Amino acid sequence: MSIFLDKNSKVIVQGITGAEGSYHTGRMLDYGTQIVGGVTPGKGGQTTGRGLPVFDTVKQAVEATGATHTCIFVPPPFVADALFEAYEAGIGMAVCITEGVPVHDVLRVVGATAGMRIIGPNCPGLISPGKASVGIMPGHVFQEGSVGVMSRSGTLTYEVVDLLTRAGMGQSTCVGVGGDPIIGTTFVDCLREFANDSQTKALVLCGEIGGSDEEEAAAFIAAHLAAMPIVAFIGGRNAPPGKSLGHAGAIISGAFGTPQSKIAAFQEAGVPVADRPSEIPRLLAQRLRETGVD
Amino acid sequence: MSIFLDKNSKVIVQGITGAEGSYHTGRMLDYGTQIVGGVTPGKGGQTTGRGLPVFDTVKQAVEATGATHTCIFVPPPFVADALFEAYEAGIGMAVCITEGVPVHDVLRVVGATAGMRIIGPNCPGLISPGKASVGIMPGHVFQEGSVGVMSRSGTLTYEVVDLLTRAGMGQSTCVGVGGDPIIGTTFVDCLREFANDSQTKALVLCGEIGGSDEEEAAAFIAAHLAAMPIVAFIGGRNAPPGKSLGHAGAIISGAFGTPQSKIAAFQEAGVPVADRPSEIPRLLAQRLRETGVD
Amino acid sequence: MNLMEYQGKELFARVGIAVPRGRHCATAEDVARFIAANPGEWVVKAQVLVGGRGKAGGIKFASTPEEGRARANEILGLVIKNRQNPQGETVKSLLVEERLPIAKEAYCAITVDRATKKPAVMVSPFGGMDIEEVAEQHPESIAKFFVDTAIGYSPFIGRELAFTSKLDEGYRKAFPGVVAGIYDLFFRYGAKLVEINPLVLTRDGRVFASDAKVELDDDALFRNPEFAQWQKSLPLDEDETLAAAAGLGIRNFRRFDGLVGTMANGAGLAMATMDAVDNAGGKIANFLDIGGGANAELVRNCYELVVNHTNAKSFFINIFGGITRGDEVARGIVQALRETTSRKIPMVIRLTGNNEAEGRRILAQAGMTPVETMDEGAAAAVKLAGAAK
Amino acid sequence: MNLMEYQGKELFARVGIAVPRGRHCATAEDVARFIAANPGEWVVKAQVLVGGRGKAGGIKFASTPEEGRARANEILGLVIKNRQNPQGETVKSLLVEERLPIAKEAYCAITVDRATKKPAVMVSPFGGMDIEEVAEQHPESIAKFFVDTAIGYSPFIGRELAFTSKLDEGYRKAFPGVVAGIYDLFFRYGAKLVEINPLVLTRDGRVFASDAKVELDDDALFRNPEFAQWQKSLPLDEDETLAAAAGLGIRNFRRFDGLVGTMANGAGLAMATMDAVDNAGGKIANFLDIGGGANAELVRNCYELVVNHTNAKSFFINIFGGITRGDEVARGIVQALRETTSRKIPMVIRLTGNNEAEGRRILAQAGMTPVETMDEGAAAAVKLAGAAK
Repeated sequence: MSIFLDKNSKVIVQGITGAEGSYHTGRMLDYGTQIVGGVTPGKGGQTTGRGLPVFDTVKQAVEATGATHTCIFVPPPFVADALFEAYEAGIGMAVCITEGVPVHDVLRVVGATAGMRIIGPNCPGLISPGKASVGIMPGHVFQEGSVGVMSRSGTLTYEVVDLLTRAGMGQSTCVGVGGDPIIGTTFVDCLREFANDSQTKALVLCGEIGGSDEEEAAAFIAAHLAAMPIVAFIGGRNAPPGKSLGHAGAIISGAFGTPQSKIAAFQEAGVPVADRPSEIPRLLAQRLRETGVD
Repeated sequence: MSIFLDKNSKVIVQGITGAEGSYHTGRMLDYGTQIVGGVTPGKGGQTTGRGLPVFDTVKQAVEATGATHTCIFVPPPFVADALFEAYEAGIGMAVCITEGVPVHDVLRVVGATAGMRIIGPNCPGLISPGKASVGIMPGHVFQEGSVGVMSRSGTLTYEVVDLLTRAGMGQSTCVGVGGDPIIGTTFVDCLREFANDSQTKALVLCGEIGGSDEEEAAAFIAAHLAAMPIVAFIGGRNAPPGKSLGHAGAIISGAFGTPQSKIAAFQEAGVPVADRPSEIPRLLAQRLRETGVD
Repeated sequence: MNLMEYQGKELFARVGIAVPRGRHCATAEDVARFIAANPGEWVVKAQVLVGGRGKAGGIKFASTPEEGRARANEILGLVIKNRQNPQGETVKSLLVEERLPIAKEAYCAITVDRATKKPAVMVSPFGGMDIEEVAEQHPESIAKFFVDTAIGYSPFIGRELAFTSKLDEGYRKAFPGVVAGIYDLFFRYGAKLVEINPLVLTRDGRVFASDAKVELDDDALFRNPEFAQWQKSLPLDEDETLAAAAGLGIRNFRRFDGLVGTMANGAGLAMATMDAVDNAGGKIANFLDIGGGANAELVRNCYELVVNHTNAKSFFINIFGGITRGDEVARGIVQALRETTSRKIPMVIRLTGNNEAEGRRILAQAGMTPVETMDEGAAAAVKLAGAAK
Repeated sequence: MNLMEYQGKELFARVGIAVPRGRHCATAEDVARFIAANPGEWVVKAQVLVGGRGKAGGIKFASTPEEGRARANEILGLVIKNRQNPQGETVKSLLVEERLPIAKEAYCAITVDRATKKPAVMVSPFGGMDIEEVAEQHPESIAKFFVDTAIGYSPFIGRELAFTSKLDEGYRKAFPGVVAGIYDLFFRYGAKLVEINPLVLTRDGRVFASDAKVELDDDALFRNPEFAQWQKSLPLDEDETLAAAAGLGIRNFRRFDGLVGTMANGAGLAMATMDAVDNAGGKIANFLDIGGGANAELVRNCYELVVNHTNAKSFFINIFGGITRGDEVARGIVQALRETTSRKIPMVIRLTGNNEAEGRRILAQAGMTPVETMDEGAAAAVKLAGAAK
C-alpha cells in the first residue's frame, strides 16, 4: 500500500494557474501523479498548458473529476477559504504547501473540518515513491520501498531521503508534516497510519527542537510500535534559543522542547537517535538486523 | 427498551436552584427519575431540599455522579453556554426546556456539538413512562406501553397522551421536540430511533402548520417505516396566516408548510391523519388491526 | 420584529453592504429640502412593513424639490394593504434615495432552515420580482447554500453561489462581500431573515442593495438594546397592541369574527382548541395562547382581553398543566371573576395536568366545575354561545 | 511581533479587559506633567520587550510630579538584559500607571497548543511570579482548557477554570469576562500569546490586568494595517535589523562567533547545516535560512550579508531544491560574485534537488564545482576557514 496517497488518488490543484501552482503541477504530472484538474475562480472552462481542465469552484472540480485529494498553492490570506471549500466539496485529503498562513486560520480550519486530513501548511507535501507525489518534493531523490519517513522540515526531508535512497533503502510514503505552530497532521497522526500499512516495515522520523511532537511520538511508539525498526533525528541542536516574551507555551507542553528532552524520550522508547543525517541509514540497517525484519 | 431515556439514565439539572428547576426536579424525582444532582455556579457544595448535591460546573457533576443526561432550566441568555458546558463535559443527551432562546444560539450549538443529542429548546421534554421523565410533562397522564409519541407542541402532547392512556394504549417514549424554528431533534431524528426500538410497536405524530418537518417525516416513513402502524395529527388548521416580510423560508423548504401539504404527504405515505385529537386512538386501533400488530 | 427598509439599510451599511445614498424623511417638506440640497434623480419610497407598496403607488420618482414635495404628499397617508394584512398600514414616513442606473437585478437572502438546522443563503439572478414566482418559473436559477456554523461564512460560499446561480459576471467581485455582510448581520443582530431584492448591478459596475427586508429574532432583541427604540417606532396592528398591553407576546392573540372566546396554554393546544370549536360547529372569537408558566395576573388580563375586546358570547378556557401550573391558572380565573368590572360571560373550563387536583379544588370552592375533555368543553362553549353554524 | 506592555494594554482595553489608568510617556517631563495633572499614587514602568525589568530597576513608585521626574530619569536609558537577550535593550519610554491596592495576584494566559491543535487557556491563582516556577512548585494550581474553535469562547470556560484552579472568590464575577477578552484579542488581532501576569484583584474587589504580554502572529499582521506603525516603533536587535534589510524574515538570520558562514534553504536544513559544521569540528559564523522559493536577488543579498557582517572566513551554501529552484539559486550565486563589491571568501556549494541539473550547469559555466553531500561540504568549509577546533 503506502499511506495517504497512491496510484488511484485523484488530485486537483487549488491555485493551478499561479506561478508556483502551475510549475509544480507540471512536476507532479511528470512524476506520474494522477492530476485531474485545477481550480482558479473566474478561469473555469480554461485548459492549462498541460491540458488539465480549470474549474471555478472545488465543488465543480469534484463533480467533474471525482477528485479525492487537493494540493493548495493559494497565497496565505486565501488558504483557510481554500481548505473550507475543499472540505465542503467532500475532499478527503488536503495538502497545503503555502507558507505564512496565520496560525488562527489553521486553528479555525482544523477545528471545523473533522474527517478531512490536512497535511501542512508550510510543508513540502507528500510522496508515495513510484506511485504519486503531491506537493513540491524533488521526485528524483525518492525510490519505492518499505521505509516510512516523516519530517517537520522540507529540505531536511530531501536530505535524509537522498541518503536512504543512496543506501538502497526505498520509501513507502514520505510525509513533510510542516513547520508551523499548528499543523493538520502531526507525527502521531502519521504513526497511526504507518502502523496499519502493510508496505511500511521501518520508519525514519526527522524532528526538530521546540514543541512536543517528538516526545508524543516517542510515547506512541513505546505503546504501539515497539516492534517496528525506527530511527530518529533531531535537527537544531546548535540552534540559538528563541526570544519569547512569555512562557505559556512551554508550560502547556510540559516544559518539553529541548533537544535533550526529545533525545531522552526516543531513547526511552528504544528508538536510536542519529547525530547527523548521514548516520541514519547505518542505524536503520542495524535496527532492521536486530529486529529481524531485514 | 424505549428511546433516549430509561431507568438507567442518570440525570442532572442545570439551573436546579432556580424556581422552575427546583419545582420540576421534585416532580421528576417523584416520577422515579434517577436525578443525581444539579448545577448552579457558585452554589457548589450545597444540597437541595430533596437531598441532591449541587455542583459549580457540569464537569464536576459528571465526574462525581456519572451523569448521562441533563435537563436545562437556565434563562434564555445562558442556554447556549449551558449546552456547550454539557457537551464539553461529555453529556450525551440534553433536554432544553427554556423558552425564548435566540435562534442563532441554537444554530451555533447544534452546529458544534455533534454526538450530543439535544431535545428542544422550548419543549416539554421527554418521558419513557414507568421508567423516567426529564422535563415538565405531567407524569400521571402517561402509561407504559408500546406507542411512541412525538409532538411539536407541549400541551397538545399531554392532550393526545391522555386520550391514548384512557383508550388503554400505553406509551414507550414521548418526545416533545419543541416549537422553535431550529430544534436539536426533529421528527425524522425521532423516527430513526423509534425504528430501532423493540418496545415501540406503533407511533403517533402530532405536527403543526409551518415548516416542513411533517413532510420530511412522511417521506422517511414511506421509505423506512411502511410496516409500522402510525397516525398523525396536524394542529392549527384554522390558524391565522402568519405575517411575514419575506418569503425565503417558504422557498427553502420548497413551499411546504400548509396543512394541505402536510396531510397530503402523510396520506401518500399511508399514514391516516386524525381530524381532531380525540380521533387518534380509534384510528391507531384500526391501523393496529390492519397491520396485524395488535 | 420586522424592520422598515430604512432601518434594514442602516444595518446593511454597518456590515459593509453598499446601499444607495438617501435620507429618511417624515414630511413632504423634508423631502423637498433634501432634494434641493442634493440635486439629482431621486426615488421616493413609502416606509411600511406590508408588501406590495410599488403596485399600491408607494414608490415614485422625483427630479426637483417640487416634484419631491408633490410625490411625498401623494404617498404619505396612503393605506397599503395586501392579502396578509387586509387592515392595511398607513404610510407615515418616506425614504428618499438615489435613483440607480440599473443594469441587472438579482436576489439574495439568508434565513434559517429547520431541516438542516443551518443558516441557508439563497441567490437568484432573477431579482426585483416575487421570489415565490421565481421558484415556480425558474427553479433551477435559485442556488442555495446551507452554512456550517462551525465554519461560518467563508468567501468560497459567495463564489459558489454566484457560479451556481449563473449570476452576471458584473456581480462577481462584489458578491462574496454582500453574502459576508448578510451573514454577519444575521448573527450580529440576531436576524431570522435578511432579504435583498433586488440586489442591483448598475451600468457603471457597482453593486447596491436596493431594498432591505430584515426580520429580527424577538428572542435576541435583549442583546441589542438600541433596537428597543426601533421597536417602539414600528406599527403594531390593533390585535398586537391589545396583546402587548395584556402582557402577552404580540403573536399570542388574534381576533376572528365568531362568538366563542378561547384561551389555552401553548400554541399547539390553542390551535387544537380552535379546531375543536370548529369541529363542534362553532366559530371562534379569538386565538389566545397564554404561554408557558402563566401566573394568576396574566390569566386575569387575558380574561378581560377576551371579554372586553372580542365578540365572545361564551369563553372556553382549555388548560393542560405542564410548566403552567393548574392551581395558578385556577387562582387567576377566580381572581379575574372576583375583581373584574367587565361584563361576565358564561365560561367552560377544562383544567388538567400538573397541579390539576389543587386547581380543581380552587375552582370548586368558587362554585365552578370543569369539564373533562377538550371536545366536551368545545361543544359546551358552542352551545352556550348560542352560535351553532 | 512582541508588543510593549502599553501596546498590549491598548488592545486589552479594546476587548473590554480592565487595565489601570495610565499614560505612555517618552520623557521625564511628560511623566511629571501627567502626575501634576492627576494627583495620586503612580507606578513608573520601563517599556521594554526584555523580561526581568523589575529586578533590573525598571519599575518604581512616585507620588509627586518631582518624584515622577526623578524616577523617570533613573529608568530612561537603562539597559535591561536577560539570559535570552544578553545584548540588552535600552529603555526609551515609560508607562505611568495607577498604583493598585493589591489584594491578590493571579495568572491568566492563552496560547496555541500544537498537540491538541487548539487554543489553550491557562489560569493559576499564583500570579506575579514566573509561571515556570509555579509549574514546578504548584503544578496542581495551573488549570488548563483547550478551546474547541468550532464553539469558541463560552462563559462556562472561565467559570470552570476559576473553580478548577481555585481562584479567589473575589475574581469570580469578573473572570469569565477576562478570559472572553483574551480569547477575543487572540483571534481578532491574531495573537500567538496573550499573558496577564499578574491579574490583580484589588482590596475593593476590582480586577485589573496589571501587566500585558502579547505576541502577535507575524503572518497575520496584514489583517491589521495599524500594526505596521507599531512594528516600526519596536526595537529590533542588530541581527534582526540586518535580516530585515536583506529581505529576510527577522528570525532567519543570527550571528555566532565562529568562522564558517552558512546559508541553507529551510529552517530544518539550515539547522542541520549548523550541526554538520559542528560535527566537522568547525564553528559557525551564522545561521541563515533563505526560506522557500528564494530568487536570485535574495541570494545575492544573503551572500553580502554573510560576507560583510559576520566573521566568516569560508562560506558553505547548502541548497536542496524543492520550492526553491536550484537554477535560481545558482544564478543568484553567480550574480552575487559578479556584481558584489564586497570581499570574496572561499565558497563551498552543495546544490541538489529540483532543477539541480540546470543549477549545476550555471555554476559550472561560472567555474564552480559543487560538492555532493552535506557532510562533505561542511568538512570542506571548515578546512577552508582554517578554523578546526
